[in-house]
Amino acid sequence: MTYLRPKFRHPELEKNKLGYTINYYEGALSTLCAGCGHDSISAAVVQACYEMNIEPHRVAKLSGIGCSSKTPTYFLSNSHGFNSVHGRMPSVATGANLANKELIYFGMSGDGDSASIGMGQFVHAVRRNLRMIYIVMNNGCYGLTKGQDSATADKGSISKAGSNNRFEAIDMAALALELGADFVAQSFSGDKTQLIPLIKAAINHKGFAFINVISPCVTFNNNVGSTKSYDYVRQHVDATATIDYVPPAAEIRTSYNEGSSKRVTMHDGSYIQLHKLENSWDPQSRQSAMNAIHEARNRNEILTGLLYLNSQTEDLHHTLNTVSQPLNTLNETDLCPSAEALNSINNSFR
Amino acid sequence: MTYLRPKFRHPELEKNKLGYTINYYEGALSTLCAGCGHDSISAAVVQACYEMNIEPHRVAKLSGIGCSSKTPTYFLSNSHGFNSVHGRMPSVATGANLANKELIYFGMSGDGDSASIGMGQFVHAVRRNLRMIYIVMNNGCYGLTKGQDSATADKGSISKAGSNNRFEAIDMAALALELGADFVAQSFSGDKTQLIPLIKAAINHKGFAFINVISPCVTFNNNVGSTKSYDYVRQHVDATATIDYVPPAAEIRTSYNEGSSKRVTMHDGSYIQLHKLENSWDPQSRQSAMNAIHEARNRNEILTGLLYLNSQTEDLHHTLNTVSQPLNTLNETDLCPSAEALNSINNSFR
Amino acid sequence: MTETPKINDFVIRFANVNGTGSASANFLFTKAIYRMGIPVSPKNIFPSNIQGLPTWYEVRVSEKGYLARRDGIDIVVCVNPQSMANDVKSVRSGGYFLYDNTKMLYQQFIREDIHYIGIPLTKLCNEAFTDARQQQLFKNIAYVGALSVLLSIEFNVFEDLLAEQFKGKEKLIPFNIKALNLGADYIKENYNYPLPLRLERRNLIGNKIMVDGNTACGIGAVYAGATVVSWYPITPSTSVIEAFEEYSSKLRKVKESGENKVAIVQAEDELAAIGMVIGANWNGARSFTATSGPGLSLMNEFLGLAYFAEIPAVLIDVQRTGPSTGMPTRTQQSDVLEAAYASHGDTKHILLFPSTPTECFDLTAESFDLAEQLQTPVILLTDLDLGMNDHICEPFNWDNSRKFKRGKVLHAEDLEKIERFGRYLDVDNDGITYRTYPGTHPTKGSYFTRGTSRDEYAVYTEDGAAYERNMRRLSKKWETAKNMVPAPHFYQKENKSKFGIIFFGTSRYACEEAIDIMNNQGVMLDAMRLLSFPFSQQVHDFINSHEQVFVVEQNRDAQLRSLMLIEMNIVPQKLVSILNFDGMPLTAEKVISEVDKVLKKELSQLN
Amino acid sequence: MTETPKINDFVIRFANVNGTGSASANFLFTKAIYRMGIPVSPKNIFPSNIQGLPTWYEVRVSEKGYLARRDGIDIVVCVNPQSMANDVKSVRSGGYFLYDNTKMLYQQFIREDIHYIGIPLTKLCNEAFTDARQQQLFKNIAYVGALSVLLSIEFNVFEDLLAEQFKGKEKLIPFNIKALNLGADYIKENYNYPLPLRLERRNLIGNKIMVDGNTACGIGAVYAGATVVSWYPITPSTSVIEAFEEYSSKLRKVKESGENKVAIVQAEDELAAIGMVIGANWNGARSFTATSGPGLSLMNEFLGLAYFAEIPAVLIDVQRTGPSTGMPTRTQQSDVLEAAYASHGDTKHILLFPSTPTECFDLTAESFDLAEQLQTPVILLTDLDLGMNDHICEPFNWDNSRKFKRGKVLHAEDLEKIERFGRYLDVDNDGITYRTYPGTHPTKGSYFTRGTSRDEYAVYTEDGAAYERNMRRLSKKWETAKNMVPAPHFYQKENKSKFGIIFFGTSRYACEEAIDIMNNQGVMLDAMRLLSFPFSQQVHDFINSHEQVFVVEQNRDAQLRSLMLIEMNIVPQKLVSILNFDGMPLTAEKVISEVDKVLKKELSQLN
Ligand SMILES: Cc1ncc(C[n+]2csc(CCOP(=O)(O)OP(=O)(O)O)c2C)c(N)n1
Ligand SMILES: Cc1ncc(C[n+]2csc(CCOP(=O)(O)OP(=O)(O)O)c2C)c(N)n1
Ligand code: SF4
Ligand code: SF4
Ligand SMILES: [Mg+2]
Ligand SMILES: [Mg+2]
Repeated sequence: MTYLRPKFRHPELEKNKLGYTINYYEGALSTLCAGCGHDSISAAVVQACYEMNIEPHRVAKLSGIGCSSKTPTYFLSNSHGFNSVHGRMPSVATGANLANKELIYFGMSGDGDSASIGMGQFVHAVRRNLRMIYIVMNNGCYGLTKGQDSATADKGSISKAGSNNRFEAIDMAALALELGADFVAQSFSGDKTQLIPLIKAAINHKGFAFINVISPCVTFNNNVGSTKSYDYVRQHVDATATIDYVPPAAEIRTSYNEGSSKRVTMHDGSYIQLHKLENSWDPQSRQSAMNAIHEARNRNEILTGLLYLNSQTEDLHHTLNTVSQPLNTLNETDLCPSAEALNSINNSFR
Repeated sequence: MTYLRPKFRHPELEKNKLGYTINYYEGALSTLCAGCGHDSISAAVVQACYEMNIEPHRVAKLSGIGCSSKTPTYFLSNSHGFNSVHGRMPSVATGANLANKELIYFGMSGDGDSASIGMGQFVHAVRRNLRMIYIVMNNGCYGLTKGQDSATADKGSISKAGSNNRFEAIDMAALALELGADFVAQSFSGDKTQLIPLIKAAINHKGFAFINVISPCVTFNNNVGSTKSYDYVRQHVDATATIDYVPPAAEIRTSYNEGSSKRVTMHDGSYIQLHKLENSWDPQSRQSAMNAIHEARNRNEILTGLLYLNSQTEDLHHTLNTVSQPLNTLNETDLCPSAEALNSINNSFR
Repeated sequence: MTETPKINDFVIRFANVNGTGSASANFLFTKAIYRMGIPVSPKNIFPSNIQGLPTWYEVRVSEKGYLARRDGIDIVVCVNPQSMANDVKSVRSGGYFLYDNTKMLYQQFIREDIHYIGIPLTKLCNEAFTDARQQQLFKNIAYVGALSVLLSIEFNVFEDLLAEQFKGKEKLIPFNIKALNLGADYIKENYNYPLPLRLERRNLIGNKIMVDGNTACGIGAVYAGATVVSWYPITPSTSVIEAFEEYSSKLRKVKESGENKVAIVQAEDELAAIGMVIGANWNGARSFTATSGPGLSLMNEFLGLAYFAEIPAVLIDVQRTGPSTGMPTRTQQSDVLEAAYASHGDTKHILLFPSTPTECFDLTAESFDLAEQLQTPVILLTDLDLGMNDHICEPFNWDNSRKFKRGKVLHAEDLEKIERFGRYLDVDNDGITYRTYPGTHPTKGSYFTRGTSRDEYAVYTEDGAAYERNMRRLSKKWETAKNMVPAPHFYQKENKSKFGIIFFGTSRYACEEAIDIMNNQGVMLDAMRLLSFPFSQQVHDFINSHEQVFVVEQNRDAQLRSLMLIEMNIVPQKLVSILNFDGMPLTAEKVISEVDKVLKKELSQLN
Repeated sequence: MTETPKINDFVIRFANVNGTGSASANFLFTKAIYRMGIPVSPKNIFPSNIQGLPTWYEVRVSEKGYLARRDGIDIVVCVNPQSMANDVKSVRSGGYFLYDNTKMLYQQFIREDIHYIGIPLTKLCNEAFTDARQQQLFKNIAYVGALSVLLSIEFNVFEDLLAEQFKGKEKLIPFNIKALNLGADYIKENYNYPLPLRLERRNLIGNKIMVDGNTACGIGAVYAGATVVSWYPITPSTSVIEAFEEYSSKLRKVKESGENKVAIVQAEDELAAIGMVIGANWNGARSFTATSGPGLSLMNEFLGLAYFAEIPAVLIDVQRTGPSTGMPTRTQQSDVLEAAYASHGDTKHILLFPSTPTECFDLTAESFDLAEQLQTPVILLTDLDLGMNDHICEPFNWDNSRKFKRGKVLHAEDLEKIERFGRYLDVDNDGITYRTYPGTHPTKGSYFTRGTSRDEYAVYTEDGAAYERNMRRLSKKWETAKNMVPAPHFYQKENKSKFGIIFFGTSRYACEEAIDIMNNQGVMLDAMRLLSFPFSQQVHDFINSHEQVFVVEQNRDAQLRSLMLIEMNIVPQKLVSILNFDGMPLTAEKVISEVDKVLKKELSQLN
């Protein structure tokens, strides 16, 4: 990291529709290692929010513990952030979301945070279809505790210390699919052109939007033999398609070759334009997505891009049938039954 | 339950190869509700162990908390049992197994115990390929705490209290498959002819053997509208095949119609004979098993029988390359380096 | 049956099998006594299983209004052959044993010193009803009918109760009446009645209600405006949430749309439950969870986060017999120490100790105010006895003008006026700082919440001095809390003894009775009932002004006394423990005998 | 530079950036001093991040053998511009500031009252080395070279150390020598040397070793015969397991086959880690885990199970600054209360308090004996300072004839002789009962382990009397434990003062120094260092025989004192707390000034 923030800003930075320049979306200076994949993901979040014209204070950023979980400090400094405890961000996010359905919730997690200690909470956040963007910064190791293998480390991957991981990896994207997630994507911190539209689509998704991002740990897991190193990932990425997120009522900016292109429309008329599609993969079929992941895995490839999207999703508030007003805005008048009602309750106990 | 055990035993009960009659394999009298599916599973365990000629004291029975987790008390009274804490049986079993690789480990759990509070430990026991028989007695509810929906309750299933479950169910068998389990089966407590051979094969499997058994809760989830009631399950069961477990060097007792029959050989020459196979399902292909489960799910059917078996499995002791002797039998001589070795350690710190 | 009659003063125990429908019959019995204006107090002693095991329902009737459990059972009604051997033993000498004599009593169950009242319940019901379920069910109603004659319960009270119970299903009433009569008539025909132990209408109840503590907590949370609730099932706390859910669905549904002004989530475990509560409170919604011992243990890490990051949270811990799974269906007050200091590092939590359903209601409501004002977890410690048994208590009371005390929260307008918002800046010098809800203001008021150390502006720091300042401020907040938590209840205007007695929660019933009895015997004790932790100056003063103070608790390790020693620097010899920890609610006899021991010793030292 | 020389007595602080390879250079510096026979004690003050933030390494050199941290830094070596402003301030008046003057020092960093020693480290290394990594790395070695001249470190000591360090990679040695010389030569050419603060060879080390406590714990567990180890990474406990793994792989591999006589599993979290430990111990293998605060919190439920079901377990808690995530890379002794009473219900756990790496080794080994003999969890409470910093201490010692004490275990032969095995039958009247391992005997000795209550024969029961008997037996076992846990260490044969001082763990270093200094000033304190909880009679006696006792701890809430009040019924006014809780190791100055306050008050009261 560099500890002096470059003061100089180009005076003519472009403003978005809200009149904010991109630096309005930044956070505190990162204290992660120079080159850490996680910083690129933070940058992608900044870019996506800026381009989506989001009011930063209408965002809440939640995380667990780990290098990845530190990232909320490094973007959107006008948002409230909550760096909770290791592996338990999903429950904190659930409570927060139930309290106020109107904010945008970013959950930033690591593979240790979500696939080990947080596995139970991850599974149940998916099951509840909590509306949030859930990003796992997947580096196959425990960065902050100095490089132990995580549960997403591939079998046979060599750590910096030279040891050979002997356990099967947990495939977070496949798991989310199996558990019924309606938005599942996979990406690579080194591929901003793919990551930014995915984040935008995730923000717009009306339920649990999961993005598993391979994000190399330059300090502990970027060595030869590691299957989560920059070089390895770059060589083994296999994109389902290239992707564009097109907001509602925006004009179509590109025209695509019909044969290999597909449009997935979201609930509000925005859509995801996919082109150069993988053969025999249908982003709107869960089964096809699962098969595609498994087949890629068998080929030793990492399938990236949008894997599955069901825009007919129904989130937790829908399931619980809560009122449209955020619960945290209800006051005594809304919530407190009268003394008279209490008297009739008393009577029922006589 | 009946609180007086019938004292009368038929004097000519058949003895197994060890010279034990089946009552030698029983446990304390069950205190579960009369008709509870869990009792049938205990009975199947008794039968399987008896027929497999297992020494009861070479079995360890572990569980969490719940009606299902009480069952270890009700079979094999000559085995050590451990009724631990809710949802954490997998870790206790892992420690126990590491201490002594020579015992047979039964882990008895419930859907609350494994799919909610125990989800994290379940996932990681699968991932480590701990050698054990792991049975989830799946009744879609929390029996012992009086009938709340569990995470395996199907969406739309109606509880006794009349409420309609609004969450997607977690499919434990599909999950185990996705996580890489090498022995995955599904059964119904009401189907002993299927369950007993599955338990036998599971006992013989050299790694994590998972059996998800639909086991109706007669008290809280056996009503009309419940998808875990006896009636519903009986009507919606779709067996992959009928199944026979044939121990090593045993003679083949039946001859099967070639076309619809398949033999899956286990590590020691024993085999599982499957007949009346489902179309397009290969018990030795994970992908095929997953597709079969998903397709059955789409048809609102519960696929039972052996779903997937990979007999080339390597369990946790293999991964850790432990000595062949059980670790709990090693003594000072085996374990304690000498005072001289300590001196040279001291020297390394000078 | 030559005893002189004893009016409105006995203990009766019903020995049933669980899952056989005895609960509603037993409740009918108790409610009838309540309706006759007589103080009555039932205790359910049930197994940790669902069906087929012995379960007991013990009812004490007390003209004097003593509502504690009492040893020495006067009447046993036994319809469970499984437990009959022990049930026969449990009758006090001279007492009554009512049983189903359809089958003959085993010879070994015959005692010389008790009275036997056999009723052929099975036979009567088999003859009177055809449906097998009814034959089973109405045996219970039949013995209630028998008791109505034996104990002089007014029959029309039953009629009223049944009419209320079966509103909408009126056709069930005649069956019940018939069953009552089966028992009643049999007694009339075969025995002298009423018994010397019997009931007489009184007017001792006033406007009091009969309800369990968990229901009261649930209603309290509705009134307090809890909107986000997450929980994981565990006995004996489950019914807190069930009650909250029931009353929410009655009182918090938008009529037109059916939408809920509340979100209730069954969590995957207790870690998730408290995590959701913390997330919701952080985001400005009132939120709580309920659990019992094992759940509390699992919440340790999160409770430490809430303490240190200063997030309100309300946790209702309905205590049961520990340690570990212990006896999940028995009562105890043994989570006190764990709750007070839950989590690693230097942590302390606010505790509230309700003793009646009325206090469950009041203190639950208050706990939300305290949690938000103090920005810290508040743990309500109730227990199985209070939570799951019915108690006669004052009716619930609510002032329509009451406002939620939401504590120090800055809104957009407030932030506009501030130069720089310091989340952990002790502006008012009381240790309590100002917070903002997420989403309040575009450029002001955002901050980062974390379990790591930070400075006054919520900026991460590893500076030892900043860390220490923050920890000292938290101690100051603790001092502030002492004057905010509910004050102890004193039983005397002025102290009149050198002996004091301190108790809390459900020990109240036995202690009040013991004090009363001792008073009548000329032994004076000044009494203080604690409602909260930390301890205020009043608590110090009470202890300081007595030579010897009894501390009554329902645990083995004198956990409340431990808190007193730690927090108040009390000379330990001053505090004499009275401990009850076998899982059964405390009795006055136990308290009296323990006090006696000390007094006798003192007397003998004087001689 | 006119100060009179001060030999072997200074504090030097290195201000680096983490992740830049300074650690090995700094260690080289410390080790050289150790090799010169001079007591030296380093402290690593590092951030909770991986790369790019300020990190400090503070070394105290003390002829007198004072190994505590000391305030007042004599020399700062600053190669981190990030922290330079504060680093300049941290030098004591008259001290030295060594820095890289490749770039000119900012004007605002110039103080009148300290000495500046500029060395163009970057320039020198850029000229001398071509590889960028080397240019960066050898700056650190170069300043060590400069210090060797300034402080008179014998150059051949470095040569020896480098030869050992690079055994097998000898071609790296010349680069290092070259770098050392770069610094050394620059000083020789440009400055007067040596400084008045300097080193002189001594023979004060004897056969002592220099090692960190976590490594010692790891080796101790190897010697104790631990075979199943499960853990979850967390600072500062991780290196306990790393050490165990390293020495296991050296000493526990079957040569021929490469098979392991040990199973080490990285668990998915701390709940699983302690669960595995419990499962393994239940099954007769010695098993342990290591964690820090948050992990301890997560283990609460399982610790209660192990207490109640009576399963041995060893847990090494390397304490860090709490609460919550707190300051994960700072030290504290603040898990004492949580560890002692972890879990809901009435629970108590054995604690051990090592103060040196030697004791880490010894007490780790002993913890397995105690856990198995007492059939209960034993928690070793060490801390970050002890665990992660190097300490000079007695060498490890092992008696080849030592046997593992496996406690009361019945084997097949024993069972044959017994009529009926009662798992929880107190045969020996010491509260400790006999257990069997699973798989022992075909028909005898099997039993059911559970967290629910049971009778003496391990049969489930909800009988209050059986429950109470069992709980009282556990209390008896606790009494038995008092005579089995390691005795306190006394610093005097006979008490000679009315003042006593009690301390434990790493407070030892500062306390011993403080006592020594006060002694020299004529203030006598009797001292006792605790090694364990529960407290034995000796601890009572020590306190009873003094009027006033200081209790030194590194936490805010006086947690050890709390245990004393609870467990020993001590008059609280007797125990005066000395608390240090800013995350930095305690200093003797702090102890002395706190003691002084009390003594002054006492004096003033006399006047
Ligand atoms: C309860 C608990 N256990 C352990 C830790 C220590 N810890 C901090 S971060 C971390 C792992 C981080 O790994 P990951 O989530 O993959 O994040 P990364 O640093 O790799 O981005 C661990 C184990 C903790 N903070 N809390
Ligand atoms: C930590 C903890 N939380 C909650 C409980 C209460 N509890 C006991 S059993 C159970 C659920 C049992 O459900 P399941 O595992 O499906 O078993 P079943 O009774 O349905 O067979 C719960 C929540 C507990 N014992 N421990
Ligand atoms: S240690 Fe790895 S994950 Fe952590 S900041 Fe450095 S590169 Fe990123
Ligand atoms: S409650 Fe349900 S699961 Fe439990 S014993 Fe009864 S039938 Fe079985
Ligand atoms: Mg990671
Ligand atoms: Mg269940």
